[in-house]
Amino acid sequence: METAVTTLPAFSPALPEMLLAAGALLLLMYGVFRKHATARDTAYGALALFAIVCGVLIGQSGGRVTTFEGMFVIDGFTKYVKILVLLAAAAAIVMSMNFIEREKIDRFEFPVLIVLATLGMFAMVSANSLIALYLGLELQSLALYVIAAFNRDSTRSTEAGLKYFVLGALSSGMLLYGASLVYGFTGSVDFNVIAHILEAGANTGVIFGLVFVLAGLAFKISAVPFHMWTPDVYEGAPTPVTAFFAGAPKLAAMALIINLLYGAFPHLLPEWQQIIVFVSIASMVLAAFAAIGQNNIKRLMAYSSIGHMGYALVGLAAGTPEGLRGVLIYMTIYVVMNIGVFCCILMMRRQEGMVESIDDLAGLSRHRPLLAFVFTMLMFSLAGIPPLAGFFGKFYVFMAAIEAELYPLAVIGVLSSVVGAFYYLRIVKVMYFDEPAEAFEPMPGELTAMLTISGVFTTLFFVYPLPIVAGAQSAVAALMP
Amino acid sequence: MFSAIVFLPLLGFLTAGIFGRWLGPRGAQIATCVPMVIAAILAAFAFVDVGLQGETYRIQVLTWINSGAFEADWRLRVDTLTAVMLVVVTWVSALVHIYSIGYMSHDPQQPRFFAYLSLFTFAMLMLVTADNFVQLFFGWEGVGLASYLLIGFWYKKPSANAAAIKAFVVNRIGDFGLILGIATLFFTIGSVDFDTVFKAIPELQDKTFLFLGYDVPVVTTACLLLFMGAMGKSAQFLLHTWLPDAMEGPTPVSALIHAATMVTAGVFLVARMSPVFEFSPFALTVVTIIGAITAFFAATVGLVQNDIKRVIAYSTCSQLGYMFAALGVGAYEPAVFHLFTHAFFKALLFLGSGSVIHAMSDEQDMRKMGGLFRMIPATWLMMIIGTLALTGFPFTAGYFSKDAIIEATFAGENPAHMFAFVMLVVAALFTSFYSWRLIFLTFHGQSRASNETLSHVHESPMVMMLPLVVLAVGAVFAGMAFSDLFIGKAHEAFWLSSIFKGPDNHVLHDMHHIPAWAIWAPTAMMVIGLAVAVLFYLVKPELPKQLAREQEPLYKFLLNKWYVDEIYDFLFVRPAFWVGRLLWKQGDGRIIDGLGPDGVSARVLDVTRGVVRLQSGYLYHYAFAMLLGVAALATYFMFGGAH
Amino acid sequence: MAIGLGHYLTVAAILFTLGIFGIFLNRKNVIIILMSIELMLLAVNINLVAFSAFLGDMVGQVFALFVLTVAAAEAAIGLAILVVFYRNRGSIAVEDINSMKG
Amino acid sequence: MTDGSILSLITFLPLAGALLIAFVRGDEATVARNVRYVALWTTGFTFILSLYIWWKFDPTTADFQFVQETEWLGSSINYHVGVDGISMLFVILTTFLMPACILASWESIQTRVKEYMIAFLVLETLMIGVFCSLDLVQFYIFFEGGLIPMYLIIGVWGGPRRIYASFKFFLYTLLGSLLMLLAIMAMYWDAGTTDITVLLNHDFPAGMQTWLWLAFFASFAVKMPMWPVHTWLPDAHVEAPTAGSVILAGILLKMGGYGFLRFSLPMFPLASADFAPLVFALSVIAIVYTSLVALVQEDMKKLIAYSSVAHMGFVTMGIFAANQQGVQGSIFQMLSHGWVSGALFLCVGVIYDRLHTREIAAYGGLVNRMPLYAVAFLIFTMANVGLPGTSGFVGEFLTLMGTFMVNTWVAALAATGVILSAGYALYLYRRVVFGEIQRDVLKSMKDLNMREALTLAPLIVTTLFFGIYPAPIFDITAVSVEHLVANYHAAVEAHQTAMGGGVLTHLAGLIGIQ
Amino acid sequence: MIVTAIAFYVFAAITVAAGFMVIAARNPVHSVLFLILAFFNAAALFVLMGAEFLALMLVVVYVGAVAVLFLFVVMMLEIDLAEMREGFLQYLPVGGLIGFILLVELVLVLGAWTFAPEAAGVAAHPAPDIAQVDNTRALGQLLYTNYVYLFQAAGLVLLVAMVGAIVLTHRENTKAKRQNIARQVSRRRDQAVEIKKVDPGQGL
Repeated sequence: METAVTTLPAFSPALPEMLLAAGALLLLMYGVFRKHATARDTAYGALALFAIVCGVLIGQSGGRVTTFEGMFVIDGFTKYVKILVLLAAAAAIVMSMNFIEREKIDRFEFPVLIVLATLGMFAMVSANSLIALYLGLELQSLALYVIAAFNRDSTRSTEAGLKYFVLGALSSGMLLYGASLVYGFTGSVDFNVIAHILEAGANTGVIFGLVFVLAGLAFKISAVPFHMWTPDVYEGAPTPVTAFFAGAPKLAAMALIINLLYGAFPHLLPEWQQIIVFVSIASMVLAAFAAIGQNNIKRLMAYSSIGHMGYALVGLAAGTPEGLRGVLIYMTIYVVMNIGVFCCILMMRRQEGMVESIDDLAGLSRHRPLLAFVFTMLMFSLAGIPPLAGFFGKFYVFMAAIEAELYPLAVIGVLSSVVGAFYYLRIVKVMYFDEPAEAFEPMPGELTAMLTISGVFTTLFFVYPLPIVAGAQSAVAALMP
Repeated sequence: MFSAIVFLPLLGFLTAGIFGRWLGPRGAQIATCVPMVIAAILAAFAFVDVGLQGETYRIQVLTWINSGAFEADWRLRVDTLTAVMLVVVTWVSALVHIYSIGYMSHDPQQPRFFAYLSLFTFAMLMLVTADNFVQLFFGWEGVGLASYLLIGFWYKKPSANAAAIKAFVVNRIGDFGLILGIATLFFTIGSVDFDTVFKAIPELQDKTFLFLGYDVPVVTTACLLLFMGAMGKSAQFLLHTWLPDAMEGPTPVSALIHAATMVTAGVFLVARMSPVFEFSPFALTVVTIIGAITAFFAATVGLVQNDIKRVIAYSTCSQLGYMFAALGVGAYEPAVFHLFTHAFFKALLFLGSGSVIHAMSDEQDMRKMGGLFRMIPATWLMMIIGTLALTGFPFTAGYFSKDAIIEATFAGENPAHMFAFVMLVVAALFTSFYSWRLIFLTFHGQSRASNETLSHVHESPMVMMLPLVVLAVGAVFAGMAFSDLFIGKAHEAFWLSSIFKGPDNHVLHDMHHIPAWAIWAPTAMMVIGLAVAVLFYLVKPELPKQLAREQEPLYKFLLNKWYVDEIYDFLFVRPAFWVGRLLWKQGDGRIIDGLGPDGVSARVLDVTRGVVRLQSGYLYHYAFAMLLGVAALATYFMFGGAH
Repeated sequence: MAIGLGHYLTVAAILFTLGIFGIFLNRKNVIIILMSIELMLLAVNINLVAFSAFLGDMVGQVFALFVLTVAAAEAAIGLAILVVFYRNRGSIAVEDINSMKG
Repeated sequence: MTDGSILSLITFLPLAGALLIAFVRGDEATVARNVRYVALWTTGFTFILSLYIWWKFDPTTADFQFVQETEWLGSSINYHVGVDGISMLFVILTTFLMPACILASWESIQTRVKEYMIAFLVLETLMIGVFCSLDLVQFYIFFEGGLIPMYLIIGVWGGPRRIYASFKFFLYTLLGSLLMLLAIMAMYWDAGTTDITVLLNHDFPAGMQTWLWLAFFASFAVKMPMWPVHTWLPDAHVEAPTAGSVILAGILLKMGGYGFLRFSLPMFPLASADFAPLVFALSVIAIVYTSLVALVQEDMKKLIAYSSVAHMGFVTMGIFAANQQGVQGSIFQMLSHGWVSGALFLCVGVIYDRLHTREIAAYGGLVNRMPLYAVAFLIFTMANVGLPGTSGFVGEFLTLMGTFMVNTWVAALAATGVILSAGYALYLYRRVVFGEIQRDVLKSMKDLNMREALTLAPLIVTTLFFGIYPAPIFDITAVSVEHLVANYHAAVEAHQTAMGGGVLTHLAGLIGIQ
Repeated sequence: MIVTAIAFYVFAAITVAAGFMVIAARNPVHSVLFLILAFFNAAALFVLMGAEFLALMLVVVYVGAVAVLFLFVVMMLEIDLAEMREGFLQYLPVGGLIGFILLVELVLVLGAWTFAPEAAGVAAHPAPDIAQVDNTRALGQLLYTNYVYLFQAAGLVLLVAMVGAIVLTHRENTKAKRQNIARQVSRRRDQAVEIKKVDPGQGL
């Protein structure tokens, strides 16, 4: 027994992750050893890295492969989500480039931290064991804590970091505690084994564990009542960071939840369905109401994202392939819309600096009609008004809910989306109906480009929605054959 | 030919209406009067052709509303009844057109006026030539529109505008019944075509249907509803209020619409519907009662009115009551006959009074007239002729037709016939009195007008007098000339199938066999009335005032037209506005919006405030919320959450 | 009286609860909160090790090892953020961390 | 039926026009002028093109024509267009009213002309799409998408309370339609498709029909609008710019009625039969209630808006009478109300452009200065009152006839609307047009100019033409409506036989008398 | 057996008590010290359970590094000790109740732990006999082979922590004095010295 005989695990499935890790280290080196390295340098490096990784990802086959003792899994689903995560992370980097230069927080570590967070998300998406789940989550979270406080000379930014950290740590404590219970009551940390053991049924211990784990994960997607950090952090963090928060981590956490629930707890569907329904309703309703009271657009977007997670969870609650497909489509559309919205928020810059109040948008349609138009379309899309992309997201998740006969959930969902439409409308109102305020500064080219892409996607999604629908469909097929 | 009669006025209307501003007054006069006169001449031929030769025509013009079983086409139906109406309408209309050339000569808006007149004539002709209920309704409403426009012709006068609306709305109340009546027939018979309906009615005699939750006989219901329409149009008691007000319109309008033609549409309707009404004795009784009451009521009011046109208007109302009373007892022919003669003498009276008003520089109050007969003798003569005819002076037109009606009510067999007889006889007395009162107040005694007015008094021009003369001839001789045809021996050959009478209806026969006192009663009343009028207004002019003082409540009651307007105002008009405002401010504003959108949004904001306060900014609250969430979920699963 | 798994788990549960208490009952000092988090992680570790021991499975201990690692990293980040916050705000009183709310 | 893509062409042509407008460049005046012409030509051409489908339409069949189908969302949710006798005329109505709207906005809209015209053209595409859609999801998208441009039109170019009105309009309608969306999904899961042609022949379980019906009702009742969810309409109308009101009253309201005809009645016949009394009650209340409210309005547009609610009461009543007269009458009433109320709003717009107030008390005696206007206004007022000879009469009368056969109470109460409509409409006309000119500003009012006359003239012609000769419309709708009514009764009777009578016996008994 | 039990109860009691004092102590320095105490006792509990390596780690890493770090920060930030612990009890009833409920539930559920029959034999890596492979070696064997993925991941976590801590707290210190040899060498007298003429009795 002196020599443990082990075979080398297959590394190739984790090629994207390894590339990311290596890339992150390289970028770090570059930044450290090159004098006066700027964030823009490492940002371009990170983007190039993302492009390579994306290429590798696309090259991967969609079949299900597990490695590292089954702790790491790739399949069509993880591939789909990872590409999206990359997209969102890349967008955040692009958004940050101009911003951090102007805000005088130009540090080369920023893109590196985003790359590392992305790596964490990849690990989350591919996690197939509780430990892998936890490490991925922490890798991501720690990076996020730091970039939330990245503007370290700003009280609000550091406060955001602090709040995010404290509550995040609390949530990962809960998650861990839950994980330990699950481990203790099933004897394994491997999702597949857990699922196998739970086939016979579960005792309250496992369910408790599940509750705690889900609480920890719900925190990451900022679902009510674990959402409280969201508005404060969104408001306080630098805007590109907020944009990042609203996109990629949510996506990864959502994928993680899906992975966990369908990988480890498919047999506890009746139980976790109740949790998801509760959380979903609470998120939709609370966000709809709370957002109305906001005047800071980033805060508003925070509540908006809470609400959107609620809607996405509707699909998850259905517990069907259609539901999962709905979640994926929803998240895809949500991420793209979000990029657009934050581009718009980023261009709210006057001579004296960034402004964040909704009232500052007044009369935008006069100064910048095109921008206002795109912003408007994004708002209507977020509200879920057809024929814009946001509608289709809602359409698919509610469709699944109806199929699963979760009528009360669906009805509450649509009611809260009416209330929610109010605050989106209010932004449109400010832009179009109110008397013009002072004009904004011109917009950096890269933002315009991204906004254009997002706007075109949002507006014209209805023309040819099939690729995304089909893509989500096949991704789900990997998870729920 | 028939199409020409109907559509020539339309042509006139369109020409004058569209090109009026280029044609100018003279052009518009020509554009409308010429087609009208041609139509009138053609109508005379038509009368000969249809009425005397006994032909009946149905002329398809265009399809109209065609939905499933519901088929209503534009189709002209010309039988004797129509032919009579054609003559009345076209002739009176033509005369009024001509008269208006003079009467309206100072008005700047003549093209519009003539266009309206022609429009009215067209609509009236559509009404009388209708072959189905819907077309009838078209004409019915069309004349209503024309009436509305003409009453409100002097749109600067608020009173005229009010009167116009009133006329239209009150008519609409009648139409409400008419529509439901049509619906009832369509519902039960499945057609709105006259012939189909008439054929089907006998089988429906005992049928009932569920109407407003009650099981009611079909025919009676239909009749009563249709009659409601007739009441509105013919200003019968309860729906009469618009007619006196309608005198706000120019006088030729009053003559044409509110005396000779439109208001008789109700009579025409019931006559046309004789195949239906004959099967509902109950409905006929109602018609009698309403007619009799109207005749009496309007006459009483007419006694004390001071506006020259209003007196005649009430008189019209009263005479229409006569006609309905006759219809009610099954004496359709006398009713139509009276309609026919009445058109002449009432138009004459109106146009005559128009002449007076014209002479008096638009003064209408009889208290400010008097002694005019020397100044405008021709008009005086015309008015006398008209009055004689109206009061039923022997051998004038009214004598034949009106007395025939009174006789018919006596001879009638429905339960209300004696009631009607008494009322009508009394009304005859009143008629005589107020008619002569009008003459005396206007033309005799001392003049009470200002000198300035008097200095302008002049006889009307030829173009106005000519129609008067023609009408006067009619008023004198129409009765004599046509009584045989209409109600005499030839009547069956004349009316043919255009008026249907049940096998038990012998009233036209019986009326020739009633006691002599009944025959002479109306004439006697006429004389008494005349005598009293002479006493009151020629011999002892102070007597009326004295009487008014002694009988003040009664006088006021009559002067204020039985307070019907006031009652309606109190019961319907004001409440409608009040309820409208209530529903608007309270119903829509406070309840629906208050509980609905506004209330909900206010509640949403309340909730928002609460939720926002939850987001306190303190870490420990946030952590507590998370703990709460976990604890709640855990507790839930602890106790029965897991199935 | 044998010491069973339950005993350890109870200790862990109490510690965990204490940790949570420390977070939301604490009114004054963020460092205490960080320490409370450490307490929670300690509780988790006790749990894991206990399960590991009683299941006879090494995975629990491996897990606990990683938890320790991450907890150290977390503490580092937490203290770093705390320090920069203190530099800006001049206080680490919990009551003072509320410039953003609503 | 080889004209496969004609409907798509008509639907998206305005969108192409909007795109073209988006690329118009230059200084403000030039842009405004060019944009107006582009919009006018686009709408005009669309109208002419749409006449082609009228010309080619085969009225002898109840089938859908000019059908086109392409894959779209997958899972048998496809892009599918086509028209039948019920929907075709609404397409024409839309294309017909649009040029009038553009003309009406010619001078009254001076700010942001480009955006305005784009909004209108996009709206046109969406409206046409609603009537052409043969797929429920697609229908919903068009149905709901119209909210966006309309919201902007009211909000940007509206009156002083435009924000309140636009929000109310948007949220109210959104609420209703979202419930419908859920029902659409439920239908999808029951029938496996959202193809309307398939769903028309699909029997939904009786219990399910009730819920589906209610959900659809929530949407259409708000859109119609029916009492008591009508309060958004007066606000929206009052604040919207003239052309907005025209579209709102002329077409958007019709979507509700169209929805009832296309979905509620044929797809949920049992529920429709069960709920008919409810609809009747609401219709009657709408007619009487809103007529009374209209009587006391002080704002012209509000008055007309309330009268629209009343007229829509006739429509719903007729539809749920579910017989040939009722349904055909309803369709006619909707079309007629489309151009009549549209024209009335145009009339209000004409004087609003001159005086910038809609308060009735601010006017009076207009006929003195504006005789042409008075005539036009009179014609439309009379059509609004339902005077025979105008198109307003035909529909109203037929719906009354149809309803009388089903429920005499309803018909009788609704017929009081005949009286009340005369009351409020003429009262309005009197206060605005008749009387002496009291105020000095009114003395300088100019009569209709060429453009305004040109806008109103086609509407006058249409109003009178279809009042006198409505056969073209009835010819087109007859077969489709027959088919609809027959299927409806067959379904109701089949259910009744299966259930052995019940709630519906009474109703069917009434129809049986006929 | 009884020794184990006594040991357990002693260590467990001290752990819990120390844990309580961490959150209850007025002085944060005391809190840190109590935390260290808790760690020590927990380490003892680990030993009781046979996890020697982990016990060691707890002492080395936590007591040696983390807790000291805490102490360091506490001292550095000079927190005003006077106003600690006000309002602590204000929220205690509700919060305490909820926490207590949760605790009771946890204990109830955990107390019901049974060795799930399905779980038998699923242990991925059964603990080897302590006589043959000691705990540290067993862990090491697993860590660097089967769990290499996690090991690498943990490394990245630490990297992030390091980068993060530096990014946040490291500053280019402009006040610190540094040598610039070139400048020192090239320094001339006239740059360094200024001669002023001072009149006697006047002062500068």
